[in-house]
Amino acid sequence: MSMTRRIPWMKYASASNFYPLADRLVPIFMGLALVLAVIGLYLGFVVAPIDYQQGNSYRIMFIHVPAAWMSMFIYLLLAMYAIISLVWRVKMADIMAYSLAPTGAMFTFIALLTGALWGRPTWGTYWIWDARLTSELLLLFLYLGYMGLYSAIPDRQRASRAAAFLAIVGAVNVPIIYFSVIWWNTLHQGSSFSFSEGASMTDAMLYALLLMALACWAYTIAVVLRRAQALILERKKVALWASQISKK
Amino acid sequence: MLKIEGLAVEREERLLFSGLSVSLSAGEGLHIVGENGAGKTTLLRVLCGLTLQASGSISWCGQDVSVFREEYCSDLLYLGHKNANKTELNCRENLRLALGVLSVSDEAISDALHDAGLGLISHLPTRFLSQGQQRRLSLARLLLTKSKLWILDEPYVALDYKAIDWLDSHLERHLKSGGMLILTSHQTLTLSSKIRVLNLGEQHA
Amino acid sequence: MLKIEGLAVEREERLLFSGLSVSLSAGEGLHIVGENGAGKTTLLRVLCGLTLQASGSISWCGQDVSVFREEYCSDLLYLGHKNANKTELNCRENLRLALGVLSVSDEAISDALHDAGLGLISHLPTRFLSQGQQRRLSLARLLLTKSKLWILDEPYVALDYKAIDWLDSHLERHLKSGGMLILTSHQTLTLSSKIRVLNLGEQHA
Amino acid sequence: MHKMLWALFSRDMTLFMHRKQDVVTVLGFFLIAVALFPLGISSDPELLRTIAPGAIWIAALFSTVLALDRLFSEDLDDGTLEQQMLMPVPISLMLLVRLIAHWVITSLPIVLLAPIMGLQFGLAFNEIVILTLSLLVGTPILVLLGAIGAALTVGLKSSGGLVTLLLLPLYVPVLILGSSAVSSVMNGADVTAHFSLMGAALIISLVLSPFAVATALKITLD
Amino acid sequence: MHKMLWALFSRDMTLFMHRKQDVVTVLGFFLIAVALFPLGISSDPELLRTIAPGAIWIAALFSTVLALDRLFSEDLDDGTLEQQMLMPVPISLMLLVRLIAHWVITSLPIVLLAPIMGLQFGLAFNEIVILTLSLLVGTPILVLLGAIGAALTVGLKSSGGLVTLLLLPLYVPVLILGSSAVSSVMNGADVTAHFSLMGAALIISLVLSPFAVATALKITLD
Ligand code: HEM
Ligand SMILES: Nc1ncnc2c1ncn2[C@@H]1O[C@H](COP(=O)(O)OP(=O)(O)OP(=O)(O)O)[C@@H](O)[C@H]1O
Ligand SMILES: Nc1ncnc2c1ncn2[C@@H]1O[C@H](COP(=O)(O)OP(=O)(O)OP(=O)(O)O)[C@@H](O)[C@H]1O
Ligand SMILES: [Mg+2]
Ligand SMILES: [Mg+2]
Repeated sequence: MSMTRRIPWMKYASASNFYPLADRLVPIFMGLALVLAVIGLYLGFVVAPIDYQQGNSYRIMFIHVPAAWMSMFIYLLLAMYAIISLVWRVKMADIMAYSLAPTGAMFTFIALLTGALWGRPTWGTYWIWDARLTSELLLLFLYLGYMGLYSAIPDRQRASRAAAFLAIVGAVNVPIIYFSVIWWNTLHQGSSFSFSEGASMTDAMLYALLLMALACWAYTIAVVLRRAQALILERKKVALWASQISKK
Repeated sequence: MLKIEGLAVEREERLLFSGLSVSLSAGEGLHIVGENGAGKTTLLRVLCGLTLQASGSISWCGQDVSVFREEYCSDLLYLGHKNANKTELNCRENLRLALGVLSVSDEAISDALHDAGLGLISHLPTRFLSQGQQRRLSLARLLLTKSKLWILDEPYVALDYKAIDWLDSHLERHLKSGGMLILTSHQTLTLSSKIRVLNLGEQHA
Repeated sequence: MLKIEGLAVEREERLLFSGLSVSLSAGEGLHIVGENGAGKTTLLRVLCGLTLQASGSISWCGQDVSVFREEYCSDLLYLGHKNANKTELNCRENLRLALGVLSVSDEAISDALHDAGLGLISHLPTRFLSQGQQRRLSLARLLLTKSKLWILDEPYVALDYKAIDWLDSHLERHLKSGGMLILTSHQTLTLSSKIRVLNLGEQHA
Repeated sequence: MHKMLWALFSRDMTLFMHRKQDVVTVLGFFLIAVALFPLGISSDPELLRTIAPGAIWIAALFSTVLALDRLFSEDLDDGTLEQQMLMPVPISLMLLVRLIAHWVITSLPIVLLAPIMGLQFGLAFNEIVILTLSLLVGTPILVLLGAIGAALTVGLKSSGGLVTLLLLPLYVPVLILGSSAVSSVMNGADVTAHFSLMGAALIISLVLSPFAVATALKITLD
Repeated sequence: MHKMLWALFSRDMTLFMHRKQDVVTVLGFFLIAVALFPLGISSDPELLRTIAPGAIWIAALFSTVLALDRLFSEDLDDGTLEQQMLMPVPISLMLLVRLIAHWVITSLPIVLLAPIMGLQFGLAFNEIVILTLSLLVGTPILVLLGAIGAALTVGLKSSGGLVTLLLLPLYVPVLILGSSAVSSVMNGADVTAHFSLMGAALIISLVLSPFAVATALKITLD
């Protein structure tokens, strides 16, 4: 009995180590995010030169591109955690996956919104059903579906497994988004940024983009850690109740 | 034949039972008892592979059941709280459906229904049957199956005393012919064969 | 108080029972027995007005129940085969819902749940409860109702021996305080009060 | 009596509110159904404006049918319907309260969202007002009539579709009145006739439907 | 093995056939949904011809969703799903057979009826052929993908809507491909691209979906 009793607590041990660590990390990353974002926005909106084709409207890129990147990265991360939680049943992985989802959904939404706003001046329409845009919209639905399914199933264990499964199945979508501009001949811009060819844009634009991307990362880390802390607390309460009822 | 080792089941952080080890060989029966909510139903479902255990292993004829699922399932008959009857089908159709891929002649089905006391109403959609009649119908499968391991969750519920006798005689026959039986029931068993008792409450404490 | 005269019930041309006359006064109990399919459940539903009789009349305090439906219903508590719990609500919410338009304080509900042995799991959605726990929950209504006539269809099903004792003590109390009780059960009753038995099988023959 | 009715209503609302999902999903269904029209048919703005009233009304109708499917069937399965039939209040009154609660939960959100859908299809302000009003008057009729069908078919396995089949003839006039009210406004015509007809239908169904539903339920529960 | 599969299939067919209503109601729903478009939108023949492919596809999609709602939920409630999961055949195979049976019962009639609907909307012969073919290839995809959603949400009270929410994004590409195939033919364009994409999607979902559904069911039954 005492042997087996230890199992859940060992799993929580990692969570209880995590808690104070997160407490220290959250403010650091939040501050980092702020600083990076301020510098990045300054470079992007003030220093970077005006585009000879698009005028000033291209500056929306400094939000659009990092947000689009984040939307995909976060999904991949979520799917990875989902695999870990489904296969090895590590509870912390499930908590991380669930904490990532809202932020991922937010970045997806931002990418869609800024993309649509950008599309109006450049393509003359807010929306077309091209492969990249459609698959990005699908990504938003996947995030929403993941969260919806998670909260719809009242049993947490089953909820986490079902939602994790959905996340993994949905991961097929990410390569489709990424390679859609290569596989299909679409309206959306191809990759203008690659390390081998060097930059096809000015240094200021490049740095602004990179700084904004880093800022998004720092923000994501801070917010996700905070959310994970809240979830751990909530589940501790459940565990406490469970031990109480077992003693009955 | 059936061997359970170190089985533990959790529900939302709550350990229902742990360290459960039992084995069952041909002709043996096991009666699982325990309070309401002790985890009897959950245990039976775990044994069928419908629910996942937190730890421990179950093997059938020396083979892990989660690996050799099909082999295990062809030896297994499970009857849950629910009767698994389609309310819009009649007794005959339901019984045929319940037998799955097993092919059985029409006469055999008629005989089984008659034996279960449903001969006269075998053409009625089961929605019109009384609770006890529905339970009898799902128990009628026992007369036709070739499975060796029977797992029955509260089979006596809703049965009148005649039906209890009828069921008892079939369970005896199954055990005599080398079958295995695991059942739960809050009533004291009236089976004449001796059956081992597993108390989940004690296990748990 | 409750008076049944010449009651007959038909199902698709088949006469389940006929010429049934019984009356029940304050503090009396009636145990309806009969084989599976004898028509016990049907009789209880007829008494509640959920099913129509072929002939005969039922009156409550001298008034025909089909005419004075609301008055009768406010004195009546019926518990069927089904537990009438919403699986997505927790015990507390279910109990409040089951009490209908009756207003009851939160503490009274907590006490009743505790009494039914559901104190610790009262916040769980009832889909997670075991069969016995679900039955206990629907029986917890008995502790809070003010109805005089209780009609219970197989209340003992799925209960463990502790819960049976608990239910028995409440049924006794109800009878002592002048309540009336009609129930069905295939098990022999363990109530200490004497209760009349109505055998539907004999009635029918 | 007044107090008892309120108790009934709040009881239904708690029950429904506990399934926030129901609201979300009916709304989601409506939104997606509306979104399918531009996708499936065409994204030509002029064409979209023409089909907008019909498309939004058809989507609202489908959502209502979808939600009606669960009006009684769950309660029948878990045994709560029986308990409700034994409440010490007139059954038709109890049902009226339930239907109102059901409308508030499943249709009101659609009515409130319709203006946004109208905007998406490029409708003008006064057209949007008429669209919303027509849904406000029309959807209760759909619910009240639909409940009769739901009561008649509850307990049958394939009730969902059967309800649709039984009801759509009754729904068609409402659909035509509702969507043609909007089209009339588009063409600058008068819509008082549409609304007085719908209003009359609403009042008649408010008065008669609870009794019809009560009778139907008693028959199917027997 | 081959014999066992046939036993499985005929078992499902008996079960479905016993609910002739299901067939009738899905078909009825489809017919009425299609019929609503001229009623709700407009009876102008030119306009009708334009919206025909989209309208018929949207109606087919709704009917599929409606039918999917009952694919597993009833079996879960009455306990037969558990029994099916314990059959001595690979679960994914069992599910594949079930899904095929489900398609034959609920979608094939729609495919067979589509030509008549096309005629009603005034489509030409070759347009009708393409419409029917697109439904023939597209509806199995809808069923196969839809089953994953149905399996993930079975047992939840408000599953119907959640399924819609989870799946419609997946359905949108199929809808667009299907209806635009017909529109392309109307404009005299080539449709091989549409069909090769749909064919690829069909093959992929035929291969992968049974495994996904099996996993999802195991999780939700747990
Ligand atoms: C709603 C509409 C839009 C969506 C959903 C969208 C989506 C995306 C996504 C997912 C990415 C990241 C993919 C990658 O890194 O390869 C991306 C990158 C990008 N998008 Fe968009 N986009 C939209 C509209 C636009 C518009 C209108 C423009 C400008 C004409 C645009 C220009 C770009 C550029 C330049 C990149 C960076 C590509 C790179 O350097 O790798 N996007 N967009
Ligand atoms: N998600 C959950 N969270 C907490 N507890 C749960 C959850 N799911 C199930 N349980 C608990 O697990 C137990 C399941 O018991 P089970 O149905 O196996 O009982 P049983 O022994 O068959 O009881 P009965 O005699 O009443 O049939 C119950 O006590 C229930 O409260
Ligand atoms: N439509 C019908 N046609 C013929 N017989 C019917 C019909 N509906 C019900 N019956 C019969 O009526 C009887 C109903 O019995 P009821 O459910 O009242 O039995 P019961 O005494 O409660 O039995 P149990 O002990 O099994 O609960 C059954 O024998 C059933 O076969
Ligand atoms: Mg049990
Ligand atoms: Mg009975």
